[in-house]
Amino acid sequence: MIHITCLNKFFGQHHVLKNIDLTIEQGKVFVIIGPSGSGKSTLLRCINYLETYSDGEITIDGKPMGRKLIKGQSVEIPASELNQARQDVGMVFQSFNLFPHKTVLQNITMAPQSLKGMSAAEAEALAMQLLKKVGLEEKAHVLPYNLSGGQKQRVAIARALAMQPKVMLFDEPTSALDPEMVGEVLQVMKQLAKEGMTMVIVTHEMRFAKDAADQVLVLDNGIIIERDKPDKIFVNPTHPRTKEFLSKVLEN
Amino acid sequence: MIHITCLNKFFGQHHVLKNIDLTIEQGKVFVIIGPSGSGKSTLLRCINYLETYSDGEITIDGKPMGRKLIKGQSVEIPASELNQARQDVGMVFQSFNLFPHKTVLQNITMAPQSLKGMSAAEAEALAMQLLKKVGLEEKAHVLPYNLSGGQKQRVAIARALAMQPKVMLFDEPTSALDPEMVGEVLQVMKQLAKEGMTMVIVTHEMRFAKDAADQVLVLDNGIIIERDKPDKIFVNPTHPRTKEFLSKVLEN
Amino acid sequence: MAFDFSVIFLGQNVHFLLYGLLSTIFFSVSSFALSLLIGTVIAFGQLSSVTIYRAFSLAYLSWFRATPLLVQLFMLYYGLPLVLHVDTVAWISGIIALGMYSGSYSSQIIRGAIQSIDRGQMEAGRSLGFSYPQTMRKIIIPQAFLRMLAPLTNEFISLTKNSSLLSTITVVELFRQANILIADTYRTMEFLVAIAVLYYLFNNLIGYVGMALETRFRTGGELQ
Amino acid sequence: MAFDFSVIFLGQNVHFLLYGLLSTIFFSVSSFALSLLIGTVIAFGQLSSVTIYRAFSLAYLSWFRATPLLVQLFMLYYGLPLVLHVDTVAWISGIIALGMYSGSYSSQIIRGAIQSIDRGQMEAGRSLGFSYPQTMRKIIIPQAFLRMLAPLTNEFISLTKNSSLLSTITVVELFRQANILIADTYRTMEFLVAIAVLYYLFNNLIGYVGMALETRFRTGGELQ
Amino acid sequence: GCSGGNAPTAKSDSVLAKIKKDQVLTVGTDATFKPFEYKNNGKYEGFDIDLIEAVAKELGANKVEYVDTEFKGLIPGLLAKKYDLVVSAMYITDERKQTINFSDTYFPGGLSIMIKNSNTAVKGINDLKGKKVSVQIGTKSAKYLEEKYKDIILVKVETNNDMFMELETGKVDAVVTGLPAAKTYAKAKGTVKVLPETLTEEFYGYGLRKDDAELAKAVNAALKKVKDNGTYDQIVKKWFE
Ligand SMILES: Nc1ncnc2c1ncn2[C@@H]1O[C@H](COP(=O)(O)OP(=O)(O)OP(=O)(O)O)[C@@H](O)[C@H]1O
Ligand SMILES: Nc1ncnc2c1ncn2[C@@H]1O[C@H](COP(=O)(O)OP(=O)(O)OP(=O)(O)O)[C@@H](O)[C@H]1O
Ligand SMILES: NC(=O)CC[C@H](N)C(=O)O
Ligand SMILES: [Mg+2]
Ligand SMILES: [Mg+2]
Repeated sequence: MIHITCLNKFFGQHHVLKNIDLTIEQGKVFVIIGPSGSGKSTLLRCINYLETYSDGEITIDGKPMGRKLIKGQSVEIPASELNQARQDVGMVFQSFNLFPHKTVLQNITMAPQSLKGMSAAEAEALAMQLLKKVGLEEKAHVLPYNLSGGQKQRVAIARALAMQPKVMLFDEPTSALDPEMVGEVLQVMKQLAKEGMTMVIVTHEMRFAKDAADQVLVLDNGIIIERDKPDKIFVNPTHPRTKEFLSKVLEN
Repeated sequence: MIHITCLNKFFGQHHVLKNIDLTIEQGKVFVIIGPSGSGKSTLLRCINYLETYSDGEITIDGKPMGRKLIKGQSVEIPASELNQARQDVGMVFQSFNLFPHKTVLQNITMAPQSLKGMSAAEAEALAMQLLKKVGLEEKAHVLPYNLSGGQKQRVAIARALAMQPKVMLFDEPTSALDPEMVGEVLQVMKQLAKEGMTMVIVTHEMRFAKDAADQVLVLDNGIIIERDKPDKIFVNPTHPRTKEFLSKVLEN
Repeated sequence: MAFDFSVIFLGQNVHFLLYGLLSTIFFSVSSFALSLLIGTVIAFGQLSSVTIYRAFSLAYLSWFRATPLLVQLFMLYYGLPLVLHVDTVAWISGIIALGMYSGSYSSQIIRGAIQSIDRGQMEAGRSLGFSYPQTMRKIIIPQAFLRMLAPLTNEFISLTKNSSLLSTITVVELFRQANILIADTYRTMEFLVAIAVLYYLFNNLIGYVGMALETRFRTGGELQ
Repeated sequence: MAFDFSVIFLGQNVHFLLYGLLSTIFFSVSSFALSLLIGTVIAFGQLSSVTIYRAFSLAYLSWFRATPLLVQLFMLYYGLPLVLHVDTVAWISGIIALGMYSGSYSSQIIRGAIQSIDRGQMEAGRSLGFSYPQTMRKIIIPQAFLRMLAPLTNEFISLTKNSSLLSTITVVELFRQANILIADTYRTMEFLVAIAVLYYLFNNLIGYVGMALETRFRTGGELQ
Repeated sequence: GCSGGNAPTAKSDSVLAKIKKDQVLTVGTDATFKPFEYKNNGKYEGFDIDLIEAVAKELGANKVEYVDTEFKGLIPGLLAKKYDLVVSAMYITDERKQTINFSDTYFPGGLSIMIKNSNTAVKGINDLKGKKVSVQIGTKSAKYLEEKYKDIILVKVETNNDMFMELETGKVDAVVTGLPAAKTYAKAKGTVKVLPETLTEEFYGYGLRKDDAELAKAVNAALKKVKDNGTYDQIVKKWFE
């Protein structure tokens, strides 16, 4: 499904991702964990080329996202191809990034209407259904400013789902969600996985990783130091850095 | 320590806090939990009068914060008195609200220098010590934009601590923190409690509430429906809404 | 020495001034429309990664913003016939010159507002699959619009007054009408006050609309 | 008809124009300083909860922004002596009138930028114990400053050109010098181009400084 | 009428007294009107300049100070007492007389027609029917043509110089303006000519405040002396022959 080949990312002199090779299978839930600053967000953002990189290739369902390797040379794909490809990848940000000038409903209907040619009625029906899923039907017509942090993130998830993407990327999706809703959102996410959705999730909630992940990746200092089923990683990690990280995290 | 008397808060017609009476004792950690929209953030923000209300009184160490009751009438205190009183109350926001035009160090030194008359050297020494506490010494001279979400929140906590307040208010302080740091921050907070600091914390992390709280308040629909030791609340809640809420929250 | 404002209402004078006002309104509104168009083109040029477009925009800005409108007017209206032997029509030259001049100012207002939007907005738009121009049009510009409103209102009001320079290229407008009446009657202060009142009314109408739009487009997250 | 730019360099002409340029620079810089001061006072007046201060600010804005500078200049310089029998000095009246006029525009730029700042910033400042004015001064205005820069640069450049109206109240400045030379030599286009070049140089210096300040004050969170 | 102020006569006397005392006459002028008043290398020159210097001497002032401003600022400046009188090739008209006072006329001007050298079709005012003619707003030429020759298309501009621009760029067929200014321009440029026929007579005078009756009297007396002692003829000769 997602193939990452020889990905390198620099911020100036700072080598943030180092020769990442990774294959993520379809319909699975991948959780990325690791210390702060290890490059989790950066890796996730590279997947839909929001973070540009100069070296490597990432493909989704065979289609390149951002760059492709031609005879070992990494070249950028045309903008239109990238925009098309991004429609298949939903993204949920740590800082929500709702559109403040649009109502909750409009935040959700905008993209499907403009990009998938859905009628207003169709898009609204879909949006209402998604708002119901995240428990916010009654907020359909307010501006984002009037929502609490948790509510904002739920709208952001609904907005991404509205494009009916093949892959969903989450950068700490539940860190701002209130616990009553975490269960429901997980439900939604599991449902999506069943329907064939591939999900890549950066999170600090180890409990969630244990429960929901098919695979856990441990990133440290720009390198994938471990990748396995959650029970393996959490019960019997091989890498000493993983042990150290997990002991700190699980201590409280 | 904190006395809340007959507090009522409306947003337009919407009655968000209903006749709240509450006493919070010195040196204790108070955790407020409750469903989304129940008024937790609003209550917290009323304590330092960031959210104005028209009816009731809140005092800290006997000093009124925002309004005081004179012969049963709630009247606003002068601005200068309010500003002075606020220096004793630190606040940490869900959305960080770091000052984007100042470096991390300046974010922290600004208030103590201007308001407590600390010298630049003193303020910087204090700031570096606090940055060390939250594990961010090496970020002292960068602008907030370059920090991850977790890093931002840790700076925000350091900024509030720099005023050496008597009370600290936290609106979901750990929801954006990375787990490696949660332990350290809790450490800092427990240390502060020992030094006589009173803390009021809105959080969705039940684990933290169980471990760290002296008292847990359950807010529902603008009313405190329950207040007790955490083992009581989590093990043996009396109010049916508490049970319902906790079962949902703890299910995942 | 006292003033005698009754002179304003003598003969055809009021009618004469109102005709000037209508003309001023016509020229200001048309050139402001042109100004917004040009301003947008130049603003995006300045942000563009296409070198030639960016260079053109900077050159445009540096000439049209920095030199006096009167010089630009003269060059267009008198200079073109002298140099290229083409004929120029006064009122059309006037609208074009005003629009091009004001466009250079609008471009900086538009660019400044766009650049001040949080970059998370662009990321959110792009990650949904919107192209760069789509994200600009649907997400960034509508938010930047609010931040443009106060300075664009300034620019529009300023333009109504700059349009008085059109009288130097024979166009009839409000200030010119007053000058004619003044040259006739030597009631300088009286007629200046009279047109000040007319400008006042029209420009405060613009100011009011600008302020109403600001209120209308607030999202609640702003300071006030 | 041919142009002959050598006339610019005849006799004292260059010296004469440069003197005008220095005068224009002096008047623009002084009045811009005054404009920023007045702009700040009026901007805060508009945001103030003190009714009389707010009303004064709105009245100020509605008069000084909406009426022609020439009228304001005449009222100050010629009107005051006529009505109040006080004496007025041309160059001082000029700076005051220009500053008051431009201040009304600056006020809207300042107000708009302040209002666009995230309200979380005010809450964070107040909760640390800063008073409202302190929070404004230390936290809000420095951030708003970046958003003001593009339109304030516009306003400054616009002011250098508006200062040419000072010639109507006997003040020597660049444009007047050109008109005097034109009257003597009839070389209209040549001298207009000459002063256009001088305005170009000075105003693009302002533009450059404005742009450099923008780059300097970016925090990284903005779109570009 | 605008008789308002009723400034005490003591004040008007004081203007004359002040001139005598300081030996300085302060004059408002718009120095962009060759050959009456203009600046050459920073120095004021022209017919008006030479004449007022002579008049000033008779008034007891050995120095004339000029305040240069745009034409539209001259009358307000006079009323605001920024200078003692206006010397700026100003026509004496009834409208202006309602606001200010004039000295006796010191020179007759007349309206004339200026056309391009290449133009041989226009020989007089009657050939301008249906043609475009540029005039300066508020001047006698504008009024005169408007009333007498309704079939001429008037293009009104702000300044003298704008009229010349209109003609040079072919936007108008002719310019109707004061003879001296037209002649000076034609001589300097060589691309245009002034037709011999003049259309009307105008009279130039100094502008004075209405309250300064004493000064007006003194100026008229001084003018008369300058005319009588031959200085006037010399100046006329210098500038117009
Ligand atoms: N725009 C940027 N410019 C420069 N450096 C950056 C930028 N964004 C991230 N970095 C740096 O790259 C490294 C990886 O950052 P990243 O945000 O991917 O970490 P993370 O694992 O997501 O951390 P966290 O758990 O705190 O969110 C960090 O050292 C960070 O400081
Ligand atoms: N500025 C506001 N204007 C109008 N209504 C508001 C405003 N702020 C909050 N509310 C409403 O007041 C109620 C309480 O909001 P509050 O933010 O206190 O809830 P909360 O318990 O903190 O929720 P969460 O857990 O989602 O943060 C909600 O219904 C909310 O929609
Ligand atoms: N200086 C001038 O422009 C002279 C104007 C003209 N002679 C008049 O009196 O109106
Ligand atoms: Mg991250
Ligand atoms: Mg909340």
